[in-house]
Amino acid sequence: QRLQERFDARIDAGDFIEAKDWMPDNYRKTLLRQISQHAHSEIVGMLPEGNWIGRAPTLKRKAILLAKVQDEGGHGLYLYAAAETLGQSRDEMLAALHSGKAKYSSIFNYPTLTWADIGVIGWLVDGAAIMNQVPICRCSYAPYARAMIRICREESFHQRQGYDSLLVMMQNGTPEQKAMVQDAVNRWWWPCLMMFGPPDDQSPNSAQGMRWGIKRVSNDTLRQKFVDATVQQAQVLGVTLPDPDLKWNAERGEEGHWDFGTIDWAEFWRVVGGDGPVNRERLGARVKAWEDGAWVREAALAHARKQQTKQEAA
Amino acid sequence: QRLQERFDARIDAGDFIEAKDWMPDNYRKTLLRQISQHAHSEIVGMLPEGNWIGRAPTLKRKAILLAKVQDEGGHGLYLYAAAETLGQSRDEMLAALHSGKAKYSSIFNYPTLTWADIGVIGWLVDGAAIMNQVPICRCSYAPYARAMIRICREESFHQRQGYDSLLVMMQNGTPEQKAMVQDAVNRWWWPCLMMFGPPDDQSPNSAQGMRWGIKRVSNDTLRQKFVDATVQQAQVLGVTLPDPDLKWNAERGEEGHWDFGTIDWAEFWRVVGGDGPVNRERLGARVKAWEDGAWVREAALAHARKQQTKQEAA
Amino acid sequence: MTASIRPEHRADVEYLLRLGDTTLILGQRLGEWCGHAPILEEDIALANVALDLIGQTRAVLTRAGEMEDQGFDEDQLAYLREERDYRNLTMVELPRGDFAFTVLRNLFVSTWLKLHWERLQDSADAELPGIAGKALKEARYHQQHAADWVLRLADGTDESRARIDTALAELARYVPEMFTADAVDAAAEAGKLGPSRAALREAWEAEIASVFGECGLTLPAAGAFVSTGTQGVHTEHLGRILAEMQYLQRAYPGGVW
Amino acid sequence: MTASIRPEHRADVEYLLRLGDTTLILGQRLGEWCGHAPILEEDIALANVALDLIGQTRAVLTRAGEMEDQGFDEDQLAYLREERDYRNLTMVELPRGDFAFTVLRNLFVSTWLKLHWERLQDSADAELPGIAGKALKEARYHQQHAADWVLRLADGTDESRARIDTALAELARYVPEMFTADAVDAAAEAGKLGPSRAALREAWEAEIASVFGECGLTLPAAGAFVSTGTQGVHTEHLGRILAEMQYLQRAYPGGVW
Repeated sequence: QRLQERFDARIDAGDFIEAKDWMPDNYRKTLLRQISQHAHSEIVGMLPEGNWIGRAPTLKRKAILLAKVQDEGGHGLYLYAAAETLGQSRDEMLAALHSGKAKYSSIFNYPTLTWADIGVIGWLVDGAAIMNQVPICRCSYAPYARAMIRICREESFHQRQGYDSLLVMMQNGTPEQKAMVQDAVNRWWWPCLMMFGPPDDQSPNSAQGMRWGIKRVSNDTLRQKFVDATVQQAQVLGVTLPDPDLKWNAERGEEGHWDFGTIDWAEFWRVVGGDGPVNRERLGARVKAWEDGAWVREAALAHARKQQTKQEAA
Repeated sequence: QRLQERFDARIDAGDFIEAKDWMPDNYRKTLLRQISQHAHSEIVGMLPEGNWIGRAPTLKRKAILLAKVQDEGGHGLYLYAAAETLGQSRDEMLAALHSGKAKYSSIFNYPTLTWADIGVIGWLVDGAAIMNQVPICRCSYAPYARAMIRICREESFHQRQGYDSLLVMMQNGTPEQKAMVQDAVNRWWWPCLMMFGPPDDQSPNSAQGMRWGIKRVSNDTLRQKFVDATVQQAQVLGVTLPDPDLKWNAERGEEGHWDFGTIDWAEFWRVVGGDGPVNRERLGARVKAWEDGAWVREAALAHARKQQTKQEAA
Repeated sequence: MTASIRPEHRADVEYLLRLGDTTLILGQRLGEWCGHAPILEEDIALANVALDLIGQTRAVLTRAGEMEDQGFDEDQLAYLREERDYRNLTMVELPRGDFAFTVLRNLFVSTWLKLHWERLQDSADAELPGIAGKALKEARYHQQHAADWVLRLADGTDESRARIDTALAELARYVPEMFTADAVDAAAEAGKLGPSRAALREAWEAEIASVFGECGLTLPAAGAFVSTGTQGVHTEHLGRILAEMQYLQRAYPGGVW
Repeated sequence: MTASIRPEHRADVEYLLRLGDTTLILGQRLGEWCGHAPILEEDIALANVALDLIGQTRAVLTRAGEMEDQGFDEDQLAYLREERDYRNLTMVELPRGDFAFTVLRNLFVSTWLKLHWERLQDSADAELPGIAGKALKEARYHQQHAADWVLRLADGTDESRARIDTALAELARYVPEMFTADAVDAAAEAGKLGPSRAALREAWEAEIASVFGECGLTLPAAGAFVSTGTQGVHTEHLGRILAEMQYLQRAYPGGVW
C-alpha cells in the first residue's frame, strides 16, 4: 500500500522508474506486453523488407536496405533487453510470439509487392512509427525510454532515406516508376492510418496507460498529427493520397487540421485477428527460422558449457 | 550347352530374342546394364532441361520444352519396361542409380548455363544420342529394339526442334543471342564427342556386344559419322566448332571424312568417375526427389490395398 | 520487345487475363516439378498438365491481345507486364508445396477452369467457344488426375492424410476469391462474353464435395478474407515468379526466339 | 541503362571483377538470411557482413569501370552483364545452405579476401591500396565471426558436428579454384596490380588449419576438379541469382533509383 502510494507519487512528479524499483504488477505487465510487442514488430518487420534485398535496383539501395534491416534487428535487441529488465526472458517472449499469443504491428501483415513499397514503408510506416514512438521517449519506465531515444533517432534517418528514394523516382524516374510509387502509396496509406490503433473512444487501455505515463498522447491525436504532416510531404513528392475526403479544415484546432475519410475498422480488426493478407506467412517464417535454428542454438550452448568445463578444470 | 548353341545360331542368323526365350546370363546382364543406364539417362536428362522451363523465353518455346521433357519421361518408361522383361524391377534399377552403382550418360553432368544450351542439347546431344541409338533399333533383343524405334523417331523430332531454335537465333537474333549460341556450342562440343565412349582400342566390352548383336557399330565409327554430319549443320547455322584441327580429309574412306582434334580422355574418365561439374547435383536431385516422394508412393500403395480389400469383401 | 507493356483496363480484356494468367502461372508452378516428382509417371503427368495449360494460355492471351487493340501478342502479354497487371487467381502463385498441395490445388483450379470452359463454349465471342471446346477436354483430364490423387492421399497413410489436411487448410483461404464477382464479372455476364465467377460456386462446391465425400474431407466454411490476385494485388510470391519467368525477355530486348 | 553491357576482357579488369563479383554474389547470398537466422544476433551479423561486402563491391566495381574505359559505373557492372561475364568464385554462388554451410563458406571466402586485401595495400594501382585498407578491417571481422561459429558448431553437438562435416565435404570441391592461377593472375602479378591466387594458397591453408586445428577438422586433399566461375563458366545457380538480382534494372530500362 505504501509502495503503491510512493509509486503513484513518483509517476505524478514525472520521475522515471528503474528496473530495480518497486512497481505495481499491472504496470509491469502492461509494459512487458507493449515492449515485447514492439520488439516483435522490429523482427517481423525485417521480413517484408528482406523480401527486396535480393532485388534492390542499385548497389547503393541494396546497401541502404541492408543497413536498415540491420538497424531493425538492433532495435529488436534493445527492446528485448529493456523488456527483460521486467523479468521475462527473450526466449519466453519469442515463445509467446510463435504461439500467436503475443502480437506484432499489424502493418507487417501486408505484402511488399513492388520496390516502391520499400520506399513507402520508410516514409509512411516508419513515419507513423516515429509519431507513435517519440512520446515514448518520455515514458515513465526509464529503460524503455532510453531504448526509444536511440531507436527514434535511427527511425528518423530511415524515414528520410525512404522519402528520398521515392523523391528520386518521382522527380527523375520513368512514368512506370512514378506509377509504381503512386500504387504503393495507394496500398499503404490506409493501413498506416490504422497503425495508431482504434479510435480513442474504443481504446479502453489508453486511460490507464496515460495515468501511468506509458502512453503520453492519444491514438486519434497522433493519427491527426501524422495526417497533417504527411499531406504536405505527399504534395512535395507529387503523389495523391487515396482519400477523396481529405481536405483542409481551418476551423479545427488552433491552426487547422486536415480532415480525412473513415477508416475501415472492420479490416483493422480482421488483420489484427490474424486474417490479413500475409499473417500466416509472416508468423510461419519466424517460426520456421526459430525451429530450423534450434540445432545452432543448442550447439552454441553445448560449446559454451564445454568451454566452461575446460576453464574450470584449468 | 544345347541352349547356348541354339542361341548363338539365332544371333548369327539375325533373329530377334524375346523375353521368354532362353539367353545366356552375361547377355542378360549386359543388356540390363545398358538398358537401365539408358533409362536413367532419360530421367537424369530431364534435370538440365527442367532448369530452363521456368525461364523459356516465349510461350511456344516453353511448350516445346515441356513436351520434350515429357517425351523423355516417356522414353524412361519404355526403357524401364524393356529392362524389366529381363527380370529386374524398376525400383531395383532406381536403387542402383541412387547408390551410384548404375551410371547414366555423363553428358548430363555438365550444367545448362544459358538458354542456348537448350537448343544445343537438342541439336548436338540428341544428335549424338540418335547416332548411338539408331543401330540399336536392330539390336538382337526385341523388346529393346522395339523401344528404340519409337524413341529414335521422337529424338529426331527433338533434334530438329533444337536445331531450329538455334537457327532462329543465328539468323534473326541480336548479336548477344548469336554470341550466346556460339558460347553454348563451345562448351558442349567436346563433351558430345565423348558421348560415343572411349576409342575402340580402349573399349573392351565392345567386341562381345558386337558378337551378341547388342552393339552394331563401333564407338569411333559412330563418332566419325557424327562429326561428318555435324560440320555441315554448323556451317549452315553459322557457328564455329571449337576445334582448330577440324579439317576435311578427302583421303580417308571412300568419300572422305572430317579430321578432328584429340579428345581429352582424362576429362571423360574424371566425369564418368563422378567428378564432373555437376555430378553431385544431378544425383542429389534424383535421390532427393525419390526420398521426398516416398510418402506419396506409400500412400498410393496403401490406398490400392484398401481398395482391393473392399473389392474382395464385396 | 523491350520495356513493359500496359494493357488497357477494359473489362473484357481483364476477364480473359484472369483466365490466361491463371493457366500461365499454374503452368509455371507445375513446370517446377520436372525431374522432381515422386514417381516417373507423375513427372510425365505434371509436365503434360503444364503443357496443356501453356497451350490454353497462348490461345487466351492471343485473343485478349486482339480484343485489347494495341497489337500485343501472346508473348508480350505473358512476359512484359508488370506484376500489378497480372490477373491470376492468387491460389496459383503460391509456392509449389508438396505433392499433396500440388494435387489439391490442381483439383480446385482445374474444376474452376473446367466450369469456365463449359460455359465459354456458349460465349458470344467469335473465338472463345473454339478455345473452350479444346480446353474443356484437357481440363476434364486434369480434374480427374487431381481427384484420383486426392483420393489416394486422403485415404492412404496417416502421413498422406495429414498432408492433405494441411494443404486443404492452406488452400481454403484462397477459395473465396474464385467466386467473389466484381464489375469485370458483371460486364462479362451482361455482354455474354462468359460467366460471372459467382455463378460457378454452386457447381464447383458440388463437384469438390463429390470428390471429398469419397474420402471424408470437408471444405472449410469461407472466412472473411478474400484474396485479390484477380484484381492485381498479389502475394509476395508472384514477383519472384516473374523475375524468373520474364528474365530472358527482359535481358535480351529485341531478341528473336 | 537498358541492354546488357559487355566489358572488354582485359586482364586487369578481369582481376578486379573476380574480387568484386565474389563480394557481390556472397553479399547477395547472405542477404537471403535476413529474418531467417537462428538467433537475432546472427540476423544482424549476417546483414552486417553482407553490407560490408556490398560496400567493397561498389568500390571495386567502380575501379574496374574506370580501368575498363567504356565508362561503366558500379551498377551497370553489377546489374547488366550476362551470366558468362561474371567472374566470381564458384563457391559463393552455391545456395545459402544451412547455417553450418554459411559460416564455413564465410570462413573460406573471408580468409581468401583478407589475404587479397592485405597484399592489395601494396598494389601499384592508384586506388586499390585505399580500398584494400578499408576492406581489410572488415574482412578480419568477417573471418573472426565465421571462425568463432565454425568452432562452436564443430565442437558443439553431434548434429552440429555432422552438419559442419557435410558442409566441408561440399565446399572442399570448390577450394582448388581459389588458388589455381591463370593468365589473369600472371598479368596482375607482373604488373604489380595484385597477387596471383596461387601465391595465397599457403597462407590460406595455414589460417584455415589454425582454426580447424582447434576443433579437429581437416581440410580434405584437393581433387582433380577445378571449378571455373572466375573464368565465367558457372554452376546453374548463378543464372537464378541473376534473374532475381537484375530484375528491376532489366524490367525498368532507363529507371532512376
